[in-house]
Amino acid sequence: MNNIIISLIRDSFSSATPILLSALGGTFTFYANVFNISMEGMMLIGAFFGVLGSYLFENWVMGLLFALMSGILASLIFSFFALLLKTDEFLTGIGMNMLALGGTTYLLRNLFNVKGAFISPQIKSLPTWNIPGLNKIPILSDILNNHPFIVYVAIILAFLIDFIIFHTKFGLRLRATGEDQETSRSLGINPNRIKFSSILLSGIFSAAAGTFLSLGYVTLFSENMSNGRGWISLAIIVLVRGRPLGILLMSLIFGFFESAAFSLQNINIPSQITAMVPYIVTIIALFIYSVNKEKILKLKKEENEKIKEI
Amino acid sequence: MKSLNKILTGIIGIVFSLLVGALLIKIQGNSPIIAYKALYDYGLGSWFSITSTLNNSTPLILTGIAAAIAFSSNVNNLGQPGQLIIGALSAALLGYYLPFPGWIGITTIIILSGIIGGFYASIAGVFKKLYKMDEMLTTLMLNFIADYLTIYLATYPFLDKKSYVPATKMIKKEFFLPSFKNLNSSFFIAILIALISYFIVKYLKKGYEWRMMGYNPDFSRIGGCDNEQNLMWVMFYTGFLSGLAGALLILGGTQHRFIKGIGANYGWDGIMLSIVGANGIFETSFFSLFFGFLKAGGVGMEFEVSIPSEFIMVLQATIVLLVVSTRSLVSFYGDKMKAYFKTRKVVKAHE
Amino acid sequence: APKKVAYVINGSLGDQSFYDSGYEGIKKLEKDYDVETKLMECNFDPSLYYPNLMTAARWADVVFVISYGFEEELKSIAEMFPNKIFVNIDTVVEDDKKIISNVDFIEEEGSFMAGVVAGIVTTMTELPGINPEKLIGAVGGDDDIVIRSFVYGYDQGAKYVDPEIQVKTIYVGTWDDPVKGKQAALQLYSQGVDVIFQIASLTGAGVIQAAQEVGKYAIGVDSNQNSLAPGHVITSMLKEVGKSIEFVFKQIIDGTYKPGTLYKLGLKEEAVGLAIDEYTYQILPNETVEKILGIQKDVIEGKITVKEYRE
Amino acid sequence: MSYIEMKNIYKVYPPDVIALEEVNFSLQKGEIHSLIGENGAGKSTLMKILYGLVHSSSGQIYINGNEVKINSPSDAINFGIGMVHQEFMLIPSFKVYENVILGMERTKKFGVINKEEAINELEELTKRYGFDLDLNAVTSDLSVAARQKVEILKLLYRKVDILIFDEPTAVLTPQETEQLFTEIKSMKEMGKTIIFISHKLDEVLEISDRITIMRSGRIVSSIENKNLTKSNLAKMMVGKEVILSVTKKPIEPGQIILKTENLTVDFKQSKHKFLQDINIYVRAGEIVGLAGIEGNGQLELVEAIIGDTQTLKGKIYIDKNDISNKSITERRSLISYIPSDRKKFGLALNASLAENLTMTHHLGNNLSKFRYFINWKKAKFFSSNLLKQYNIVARGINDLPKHLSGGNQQKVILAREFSLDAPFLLLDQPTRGLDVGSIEYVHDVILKMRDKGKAILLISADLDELLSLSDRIYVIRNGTIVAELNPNVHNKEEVGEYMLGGKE
Ligand SMILES: Nc1ncnc2c1ncn2[C@@H]1O[C@H](COP(=O)(O)OP(=O)(O)OP(=O)(O)O)[C@@H](O)[C@H]1O
Ligand SMILES: Nc1ncnc2c1ncn2[C@@H]1O[C@H](COP(=O)(O)OP(=O)(O)OP(=O)(O)O)[C@@H](O)[C@H]1O
Ligand SMILES: [Mg+2]
Ligand SMILES: [Mg+2]
Repeated sequence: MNNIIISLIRDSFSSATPILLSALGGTFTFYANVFNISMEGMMLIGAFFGVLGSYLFENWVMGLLFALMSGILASLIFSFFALLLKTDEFLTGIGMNMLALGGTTYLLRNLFNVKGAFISPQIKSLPTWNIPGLNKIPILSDILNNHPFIVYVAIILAFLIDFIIFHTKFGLRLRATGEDQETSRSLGINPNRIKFSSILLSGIFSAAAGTFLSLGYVTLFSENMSNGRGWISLAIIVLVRGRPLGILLMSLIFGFFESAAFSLQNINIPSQITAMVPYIVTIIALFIYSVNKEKILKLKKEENEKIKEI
Repeated sequence: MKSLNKILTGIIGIVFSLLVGALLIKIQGNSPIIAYKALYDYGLGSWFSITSTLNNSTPLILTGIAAAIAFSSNVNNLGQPGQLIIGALSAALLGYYLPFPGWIGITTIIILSGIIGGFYASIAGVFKKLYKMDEMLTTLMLNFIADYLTIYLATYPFLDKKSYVPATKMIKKEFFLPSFKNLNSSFFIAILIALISYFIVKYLKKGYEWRMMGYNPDFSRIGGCDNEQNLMWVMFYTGFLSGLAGALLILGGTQHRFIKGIGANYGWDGIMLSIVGANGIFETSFFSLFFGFLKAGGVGMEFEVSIPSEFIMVLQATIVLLVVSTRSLVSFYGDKMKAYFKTRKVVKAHE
Repeated sequence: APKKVAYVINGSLGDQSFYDSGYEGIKKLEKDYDVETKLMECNFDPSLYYPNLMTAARWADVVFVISYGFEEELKSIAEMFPNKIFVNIDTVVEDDKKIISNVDFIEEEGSFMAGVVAGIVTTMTELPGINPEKLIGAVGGDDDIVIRSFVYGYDQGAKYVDPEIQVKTIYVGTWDDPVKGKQAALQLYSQGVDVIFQIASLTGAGVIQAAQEVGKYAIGVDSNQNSLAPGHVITSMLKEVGKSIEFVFKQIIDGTYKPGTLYKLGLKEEAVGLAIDEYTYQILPNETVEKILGIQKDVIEGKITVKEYRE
Repeated sequence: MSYIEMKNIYKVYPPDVIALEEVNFSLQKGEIHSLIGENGAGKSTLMKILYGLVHSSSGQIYINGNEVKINSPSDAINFGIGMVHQEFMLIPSFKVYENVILGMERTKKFGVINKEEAINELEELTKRYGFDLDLNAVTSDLSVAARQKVEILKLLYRKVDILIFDEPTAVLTPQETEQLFTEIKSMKEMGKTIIFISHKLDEVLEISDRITIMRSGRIVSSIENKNLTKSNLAKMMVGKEVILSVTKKPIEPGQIILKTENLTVDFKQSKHKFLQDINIYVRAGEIVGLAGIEGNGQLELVEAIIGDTQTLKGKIYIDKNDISNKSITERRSLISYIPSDRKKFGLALNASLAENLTMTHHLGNNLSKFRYFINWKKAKFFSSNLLKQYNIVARGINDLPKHLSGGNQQKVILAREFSLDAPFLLLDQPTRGLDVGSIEYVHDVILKMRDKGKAILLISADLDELLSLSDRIYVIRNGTIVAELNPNVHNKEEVGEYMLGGKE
């Protein structure tokens, strides 16, 4: 029984990581007010090129490098349409996702001559890490140790990005541009450059998320392997209004319920019903958030008025 | 005039994107001429092709208009996919269990399925109204939930035991919408609904209020429109349209029952088309026809020229992106050019 | 003699199982009989079923079709072309005019054998990674009739070895998410399962990687997946769609083909079965493999009857 | 030699709006230079070009005789030019200091903002110029005057030499305006050069060294501020004589139309109240002014009357109907409303004029025979009549409000609201940001409505306007009515004292 729970919690981290990473990237675009729904496609692109690089050089570093380059390329395409040609951002996102799905499948068939999935011993996966000192603590070690290193990096990044967004020059300009781009412009900030940086970061992070899928958790590429995770990260970003630490928390909760859903099948709940659980949880989270926000807003306004009075 | 303009710039975009597409086809090692001939033959070349195009566009017209009305009212309803399959499942079950005869039954099924789709959309509306929950997020989540819910129902309680995939029993034969030489009558229903929708948005006070809410919700509220109520109506009506699209798939399609995957991408394509059509009802319908053509013609390119289906997907994405970007470019740089020439004229007059 | 052969499938190639296997058969026809072939994939989009099949039927002399989900369309189109040959694979479509022939695989026999293997292995505690619990698992793509019939046969096979063996099943709910496949498998392994039969197409690739990671065992499906994780994939349950296509086409050429035939193919016809190769022997001692083959022989000879799921 | 010289400037906004035509503008070092002109004359555009925010279509800019290219605001800032915009350029969610340093952040390693250093520097600046500002306050909580101080602080922090103020006083009370002028003068003393845009001719005459007058995209004249009077300035601006004083018919009040009883607005969980026991009335045929420093409850009172607030106690009657619990929709048949923020509440900038003019009218049955429909033929006929009747300069009923000048936008709102034929008119800052010509027009229309027997509640920050239009004046402070005054008896200074609380 213990085993089952440990495995469940351990799995929450694995389920959470790709969502966390791409949401952390997406939060830059969220703050820059770029309506970016292309995380799904960029993740898929990253997953593919990660496998390609790792396969060609039999080396995970090259895999990661390929993935990040492909993420950059994808964000260049997105920026080309959305920023330069002023195409609707939502539509650009839909187009990117279609290009990603069709394009990776197409390349899969042309480069590896397979359809569906590509598996090969030549694909080298990302190394796993152990947190020093943790091996001595039995249960924690089982849960936290021996994940692909991206898992740890992603968690650290959540804190780092929170700091970047709220305490650095880039973060200040990012938030300013997102909230009111004319104001940014009036202060000599080029809003397009800020938006471009945010799209670039989103591309890189989503590609890294894809690499976690194809070189971290499993070691293979399969068509459409992002399978809706980009949409979930979009939902989480909107849900927590971009807060990186909120994203971390929600990703873990979502990851937990995703793996817990399988366990519910043990008590004879049909799989279709258990599969709904994470989405219902998201709605419930949104509900709790919205109800609280209303309250907080009211209190805050009163607070301010009181201060004014004194 | 304005919508003609949108379509004309759209056509420039289509031509341009087909040229780029030709280049892609060439690079992939096929002859663009043969490929485009197949596209034409299967999408427009014969009566059968034309009717395939029209049949393909039927659900797209409805989901496209649903998205267009929602977006132009500032309501972010991304729930068309979910509302569509809920409508489809309802139609399949009604079509099997409903004891009414012929046309009465058909009408009942269509309207009821639409209403059920509308209610499904209204869930997000109620959440928004009561708790200010972001409707984009809730509709997105409700899509996933609708997906699994319908499959559950088609796998367990309403499974057709003879089927090999999750599917309900086939509806009664008398509820099949008739085809005229391969053109299914559901197409005419979609056109009728498009006209009604145009009428609602244009001539109904409610429709006017929806549009104003889309332009500036503060303005419409202060102007005396009940935004909260209008939000509910928009949610309901657009859900109704999507549910209707689902019902027509069941009554007018080829399956005549709910089957896993029947919603395909109609919901998402509709959302995309509303953007391509700049939220206009006529424009969106026009591009729905074009997309139906691409789909019908895609079969030809795949079959005749052996262009793989994933490549066709890439081609479609390229076309959509280029159509819209060409249009925004034409208007943006067109205006700049006008300003440039005007300046020259004014400067000259002063010299 | 027929010159044009079309292959229409409801899904798309790349499942590394029966669509692909069928396509191999089609490609062989091209070589062996000098016919022209074309492929139509519907990518699980029901709106493509009718136009694709129609397009194929208008062009071809012989249509091989995997018609999950469009049996009715097949019937109505076949009636429009009574002189053409329609061979439906993997499901059974009966039309009144007896135009369509069907190839029905008795998957229960194949998965029965997979169950036998899993049942034997879970009791062999001397193998690395095998615990004393009599627990085996299956990971299915969707919870549907076909997959349930696989599990049904699998369960019979395991119970035949030892009635105390329990089967735990997780339906992942998607066919193309190996990440979720691996998660499901890891959960089953953590619950004490030591052999998992994957019946989940691309999702199943994750199951095999999970077996490799935790040092447990998996059984592949549809095509021979033994080499994917040497030492961890004991065997694979094969479904020889390609061979069955060749088999039927040969009859067409011979003139022995009759429209409206039902070909029921099982272990005996070698249409389903186990892939036993060096990877298997790497894991199991010879006498165990002998024992398994013995049981297989009993099934073929009818000494053991495997119940079919839908009867 | 002039400090700044803008030569032969042309600006055509895409596709074909001519905003500036052959403009030659020069600025001397150390002067306070005012720029005046009607709405849409091109003042903001000219200054935005100098600030690099808009690119001229043709023309040159010289600084100290050298030609320069100003491609972006950062170029302008480097040349020592800064601008306080007509619509504030502040990020509402930012703290004050964040807004000030944005675009010119001091950083430590890795781009981390050096908050301490910034705060120290800003504290010194605020001290030097005598600003009373909490640097850590959230900007959206600040009053308008405080926001303007933040804008000025932004420029001082950037150490600019030339400060452009685009209509800074439009939103200020007289006291705040006085304070701003003191600040401007002290900046001049420190050697800064100031460009000042305003529609208030008194102010312009009070503060400027030099005045440049613009009309429809051109400079009409640029003269030293000597022996000038309001009326000859106005004449140069508009091109014809402008009547600057209001002539009113004697008041003939009818029955009470608006009446509030102990109107109180508060929040559920708090004892604090925004409005406390407001008891006012407005009779038919009279204009009642509401004076008060912004933020003393005017906003809440307006919201309470129009119905855009949820927590409300007490009663509101209009024409003897108790509307306290009625929705906005129901109230709108009784109230015509000119909102102070016309772009947010008064117009849909991207919808056609016809659609804008139809709003609220569509609730009644004048535009269609059938209850649920709009007859657009009628609506368009109605709209084009209004355009004619109110002399709105537009290309027709299909033109968009965003293409109109501020004055004409305001006329659209007036036309719509005054044609509603409601017994009560709620006017919140109806002339804010308008030029003298437009103001004259608006005053005229308001008085006509009074003479037609409408009950009018007028809220204005402009005490001159309030005193000249109103028949009675209420003064609001801290959410309560502190005085009811007679404009014929009390003067501006007295009203001001009540507003500030000097007199009870
Ligand atoms: N972004 C723009 N696009 C198109 N036209 C514009 C734009 N900005 C201003 N205009 C037009 O240019 C002209 C000059 O406008 P500008 O804002 O400079 O006038 P202004 O003198 O500042 O008026 P106000 O006193 O109302 O502020 C007007 O006709 C206006 O409608
Ligand atoms: N038609 C318009 N409607 C609204 N705003 C406009 C319009 N035309 C220009 N603007 C705004 O005016 C500002 C400057 O526009 P302008 O056309 O002068 O820039 P530009 O010369 O094209 O700049 P760049 O060379 O960087 O593209 C921008 O903020 C732009 O958004
Ligand atoms: Mg065991
Ligand atoms: Mg201006």
